[in-house]
Amino acid sequence: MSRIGVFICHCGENIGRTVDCAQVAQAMGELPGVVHSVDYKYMCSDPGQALIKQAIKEHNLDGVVVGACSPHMHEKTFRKAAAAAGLNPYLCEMANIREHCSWIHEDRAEATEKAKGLVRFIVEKIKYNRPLSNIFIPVNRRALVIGGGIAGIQAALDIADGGREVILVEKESSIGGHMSQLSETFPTLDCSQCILTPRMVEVAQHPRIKLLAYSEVESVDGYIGNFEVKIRQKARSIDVSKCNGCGECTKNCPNKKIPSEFEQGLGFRTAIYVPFPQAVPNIPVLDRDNCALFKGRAKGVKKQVCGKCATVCGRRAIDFDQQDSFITEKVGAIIVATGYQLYWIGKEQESEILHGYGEYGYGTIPDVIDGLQFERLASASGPTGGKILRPSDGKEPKKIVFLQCIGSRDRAKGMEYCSKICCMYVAKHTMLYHHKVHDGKAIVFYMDIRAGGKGYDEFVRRAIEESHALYLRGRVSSLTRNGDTIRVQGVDTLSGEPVSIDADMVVLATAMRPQPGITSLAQKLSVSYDLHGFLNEAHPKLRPVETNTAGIFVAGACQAPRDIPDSVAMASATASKVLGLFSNEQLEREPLIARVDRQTCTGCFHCERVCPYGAVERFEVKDRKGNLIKVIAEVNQGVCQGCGTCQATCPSKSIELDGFTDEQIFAAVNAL
Amino acid sequence: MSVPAKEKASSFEPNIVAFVCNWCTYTGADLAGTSRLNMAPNVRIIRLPCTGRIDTLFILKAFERGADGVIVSGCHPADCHYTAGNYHARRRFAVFRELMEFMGVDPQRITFSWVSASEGGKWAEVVNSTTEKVRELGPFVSYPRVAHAQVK
Amino acid sequence: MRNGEAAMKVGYFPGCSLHATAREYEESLKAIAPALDLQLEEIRDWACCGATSAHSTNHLLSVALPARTLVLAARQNLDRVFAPCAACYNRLASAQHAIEHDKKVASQVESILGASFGHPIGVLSIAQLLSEMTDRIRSKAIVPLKELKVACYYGCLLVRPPEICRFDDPEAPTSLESIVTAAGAVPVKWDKALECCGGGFSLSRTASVVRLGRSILRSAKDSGAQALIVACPMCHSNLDFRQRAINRSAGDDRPMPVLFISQLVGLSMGLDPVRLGLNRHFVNPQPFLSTISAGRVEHREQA
Amino acid sequence: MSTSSQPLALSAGTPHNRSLSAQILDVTGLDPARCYQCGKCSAGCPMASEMDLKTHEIIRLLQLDMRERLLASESIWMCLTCETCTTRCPNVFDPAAVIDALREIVLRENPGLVPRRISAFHSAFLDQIRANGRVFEFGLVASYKLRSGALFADVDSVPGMLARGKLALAPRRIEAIQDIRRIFEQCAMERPR
Ligand SMILES: Cc1cc2nc3c(=O)[nH]c(=O)nc-3n(C[C@H](O)[C@H](O)[C@H](O)COP(=O)(O)OP(=O)(O)OC[C@H]3O[C@@H](n4cnc5c(N)ncnc54)[C@H](O)[C@@H]3O)c2cc1C
Ligand SMILES: Cc1cc2nc3c(=O)[nH]c(=O)nc-3n(C[C@H](O)[C@H](O)[C@H](O)COP(=O)(O)OP(=O)(O)OC[C@H]3O[C@@H](n4cnc5c(N)ncnc54)[C@H](O)[C@@H]3O)c2cc1C
Ligand code: SF4
Ligand code: SF4
Ligand code: SF4
Ligand code: SF4
Ligand code: SF4
Ligand code: SF4
Ligand code: SF4
Ligand code: SF4
Repeated sequence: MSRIGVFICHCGENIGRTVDCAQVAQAMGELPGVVHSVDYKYMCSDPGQALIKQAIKEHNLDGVVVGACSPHMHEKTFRKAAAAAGLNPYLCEMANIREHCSWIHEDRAEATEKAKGLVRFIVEKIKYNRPLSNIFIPVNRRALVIGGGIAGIQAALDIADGGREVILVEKESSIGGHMSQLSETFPTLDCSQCILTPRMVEVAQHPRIKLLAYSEVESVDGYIGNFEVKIRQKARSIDVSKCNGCGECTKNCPNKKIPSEFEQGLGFRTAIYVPFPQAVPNIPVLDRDNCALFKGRAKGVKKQVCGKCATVCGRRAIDFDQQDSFITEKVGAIIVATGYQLYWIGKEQESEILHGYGEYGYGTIPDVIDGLQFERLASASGPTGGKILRPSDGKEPKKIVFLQCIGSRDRAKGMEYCSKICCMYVAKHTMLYHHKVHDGKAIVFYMDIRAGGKGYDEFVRRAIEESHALYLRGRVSSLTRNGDTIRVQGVDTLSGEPVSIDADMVVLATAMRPQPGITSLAQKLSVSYDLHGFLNEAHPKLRPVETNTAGIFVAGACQAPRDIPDSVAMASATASKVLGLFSNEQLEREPLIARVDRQTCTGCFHCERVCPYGAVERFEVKDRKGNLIKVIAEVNQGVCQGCGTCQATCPSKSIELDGFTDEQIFAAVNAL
Repeated sequence: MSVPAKEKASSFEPNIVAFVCNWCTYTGADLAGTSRLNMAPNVRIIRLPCTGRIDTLFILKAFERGADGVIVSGCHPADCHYTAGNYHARRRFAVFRELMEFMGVDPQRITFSWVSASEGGKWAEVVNSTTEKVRELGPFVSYPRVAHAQVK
Repeated sequence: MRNGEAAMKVGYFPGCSLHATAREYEESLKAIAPALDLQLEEIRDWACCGATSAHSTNHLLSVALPARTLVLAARQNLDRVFAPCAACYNRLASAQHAIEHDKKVASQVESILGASFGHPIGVLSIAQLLSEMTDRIRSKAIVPLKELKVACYYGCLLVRPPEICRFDDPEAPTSLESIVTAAGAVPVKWDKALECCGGGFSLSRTASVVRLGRSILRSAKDSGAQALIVACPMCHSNLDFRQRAINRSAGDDRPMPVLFISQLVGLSMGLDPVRLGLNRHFVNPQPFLSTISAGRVEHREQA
Repeated sequence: MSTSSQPLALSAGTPHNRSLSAQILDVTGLDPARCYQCGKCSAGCPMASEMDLKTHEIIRLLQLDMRERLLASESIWMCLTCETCTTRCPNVFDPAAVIDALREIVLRENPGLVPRRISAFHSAFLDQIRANGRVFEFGLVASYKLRSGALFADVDSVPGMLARGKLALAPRRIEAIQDIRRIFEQCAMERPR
């Protein structure tokens, strides 16, 4: 059946010195099915390639084996040459007689024998190669971004500016994420709102961005280029199309003492509210748990309680009976940018591996706050107008103790990882404090100072040398109440001195954790996550913003603790990946993927179980009348990566990996 | 049940087949080549995409076709190019070892190893030590038993 | 630099030790100067630099005392002052540095001295001075030192701190090596060339000096050196005078002759060892002198 | 290295300008906050093995404003001013100068804290200069021994020194000794800033 051509390369002296190439070519020429076998000095050179092309035509070859260097070096070269001569490129293969032979052996006879063996493997294998053609998958050139923090905003804007449509899904009523809560930002100390707000507005106004705030992803189907996403638009109790953001409802809501999430509990909001003045979209949301009307309904009170907001709304936008609604979007790529939450030291932890800190009073000591609360105190638009005041009595604290690594680097009660950004924001906090309270003293307990970024260490040194923050190396043992101060008991391990401080306020740099609910989202997306729920990148170094599921990317603090520069860099990287993906209408892929034999497949789905990519799908075989005959496996061409695990697992040998079929491998082994 | 006879001819040169994954060990072997690490010439490599692709029958087939030893090598456990292929492979090999013994193949004739793309030196070591070990075990002679085992 | 030029005149600040415990240092300097066309003009009526005791107790005093000497030098129309003792050198150079860089101290000192500073004075260590004359040393080296192996010891202050010395590498200096090479000897590589000898603690913390000397001498001996070359009277005293105690504490009886660099240069010129003051050492230099056939000195064993 | 039984209580809002650090900054122009406690100074210090407070610990106590412990420490008197620390500090800090400044503060504020042998040596040495303008070593040794009480240490070396012509028995005084006396008087009067 076969008309195989064999080409043995000398690689100058590289192969020729130890392998008798002519002898190999001659031996191969004697193999059944080989009709042409030659050796040549440099196969990859233009004349070398010409030799192959010419032979293909002259001898009407249906297989080409090049015995030369590693296929990693030149397989593409020779396949291209073969294709140029009209041969299906997948009928050309290489045998490695350089890296795996001439370069590692000295004895010429032995090396020549081995080279013959290696080429023979491939000659036998290629007899069973099939012509294959690249696979094309259509691409839906719209992207979904999940999470509207700075990472999601950046990714959405970059893609939209690149000319593609974006759907941005944010679970809260406004985009902005944590960055909107920050006062000033390291390492430059520019005002967070000032740099963020314009970007938020840009999102709202961008013609190619569809912003779905107060929404969540319900389910995801499909694969790269062809995802189908179901999105739940949560009931805001407001008809978005009617509301003009006048704020009358908010002003008139009598329920004004609800702790504000945005202010981290340091300020209050109404039941119908906009989380912060710069919110995008600037449309209120009605918090049904805290609304008098809904409480009344829950209690079964017949008469309508309150309803003021609806009364004052000139636009009649308020809809107390609004229900969640669902929409479905088709997208080709998904970016996950769901960000983080902070660890809290309280007793009730949702995870068994977390315990909270009894020695720090489980968060019950007044004036022990966390970093985000400090951000709100320091923020000019915050509950104190930017004055640093104690939550308990509104006094200005003259001595603040900052504790780093709370919940981080703590295998006993928190997480073993380093949260990466807290060293920096604590330094920032000491500076902000120093700027605002000149006679105040900031004391920091730290374990290491991790400030590995451009200008970062210099920033921390400035806090120490210019703002005179006193850094004590050590973890604090306990926080206890002492009158209206907090007794901080620690040790400075550098001097070995026990330290006891009566602080007016204590700020905890608590660990960064992934958002709640991230794992269920990850499962919907078939994206893996680590022990803590941070999403896994495909490769920490070489594919840092891709996930193992093709077409799904990660940006920002949902992947690991990240600061703003990192989050934005990742976001732009995902956008460029997505735009790259969208640059063609179709995706072209090598066809070395698995195929199911529908006749023999028994539908046991062992393959489905072992496939690392979830590429095996269920296919219903029906007769002409549409009656279900059986359910068998089918490989999604867009998803399969060609590892072959399914094939080795299939009990009935019904699934085969093209390029590495059983036939091909056995043929090679038989050539032993 | 291990191989009874160990006729060790001093001139015995074992035939060894290596099933390796394309991304880690094959590349590691390439590196051994570019680094010109001299090693025993007894090992011939068959390239597969992933150790997950390695079927136990390949190994039996190799013994049937006259191999005296087999090497199976892929990426380190956490580094699989396909994230989890080598994990499945490992699970399969545990079962496979027992099967081998049952088939009359001394499990010592099979080396399982992890060689990454940067471990050219380790590959040379695996090749040399396996060759040495198999040379000591002598030629694989219980071929008939394997042949009887209705391997394709 | 000044290599090969005609006679060179520099101010000379001997410091207290060169008139007492380190007499041989001055003797050897005076002996080699003519051969090098070097004119040493002593600063008239100089006073002690204040040494460790001044700067440990009173910063102003530690600047004022050497500053007076610098004022005298300027009056004598000298541009450069050579201070053979490394400690004196450090004090004079530090004072000059303070005068140039610390305006406040400078004006305080001017009022204390009742004089104003003239032109800036370059303060030279022996390493700096002789490394400017290596060509001359080479041309005058008539006695073959027979590849004599020597360990050049800088001690702590000869090239440090760098912003004050502004000469040679503070961590891997080579100036002494270039001088001994010019004289025909072979410098060895060793580890302790910059370790402190204990300096002014000779009297007040003798045990520390013995401890520090032990590691210096051991390293020099292990490197195969036949002699240790020093450039400071304090180093010399701590390593020569204290050597018996050091060796005893180390249980090591190999004596290591300790020579001033000027003595080595003198030997290479064929000068009489006695003129170079080699008879004043506590460690007997004779075995070593014999290896280079440099004549005899009468040596008294230490009591 | 802790010796105090009371934990260090960092006083409320101690203004930076009243601390010992501030004093040092004033005298030397060096802000101890600059030091990041890498320990390179101590690592190369020839006296570190004998010091109860190593060089970097001296700077640390300064940062913590632990005045009493620091000023009472013998370590600040053990420094040889070899400048190794200063030459090698990655922060362009100058521990040797800081230690000198600390000594000066002790001498001014509480001279009783200076270890006897050390103060004896410095006094003897400076007396020599004050008296003669130069150091007359025989006189120095004699005076030191009387002050320190280390009467018999090193006496065996005197004959050896004499035999080698290394000890002058009579002091030589410089001509303008009044210059020197004035320097001493005025420097003692000048309060460091
Ligand atoms: C106290 C403190 C101070 C800081 N100071 C600085 C600083 O000075 N400089 C600096 O560079 N960095 C600072 N940071 C870090 C900064 O906050 C983060 O780097 C940045 O906010 C990360 O952005 P992100 O978009 O990844 O995540 P986030 O800001 O957390 O945004 C995530 C968004 O996704 C939404 N979301 C979450 N889950 C879902 C879901 N399932 N569906 C839809 N939407 C979802 C969230 O509601 C949120 O809007 C600080 C952090 C803290 C805690
Ligand atoms: C000892 C060491 C160990 C490391 N270990 C790790 C590790 O384990 N993990 C890790 O993640 N990172 C590690 N790194 C960091 C890693 O090396 C860098 O992150 C990475 O190499 C940076 O890649 P690059 O392309 O930016 O720069 P480079 O690798 O420096 O590449 C720059 C290229 O540009 C070329 N070039 C320069 N100037 C010009 C010009 N004018 N015109 C044209 N070409 C030019 C250079 O020749 C070079 O090829 C390590 C670094 C070091 C020093
Ligand atoms: S094909 Fe490979 S082996 Fe042949 S000359 Fe090119 S590089 Fe060398
Ligand atoms: S009053 Fe009506 S229009 Fe105005 S913000 Fe409220 S819901 Fe919107
Ligand atoms: S119904 Fe009343 S309580 Fe409820 S949101 Fe409207 S105004 Fe507020
Ligand atoms: S960044 Fe700093 S404070 Fe945060 S966990 Fe890491 S070491 Fe601790
Ligand atoms: S393992 Fe084989 S038989 Fe089972 S479902 Fe998959 S292809 Fe079909
Ligand atoms: S070849 Fe690998 S990726 Fe493809 S279907 Fe099989 S197991 Fe899944
Ligand atoms: S070397 Fe400098 S920075 Fe390091 S501990 Fe010493 S003084 Fe501090
Ligand atoms: S100057 Fe003092 S503290 Fe610094 S290394 Fe020398 S002896 Fe140690």
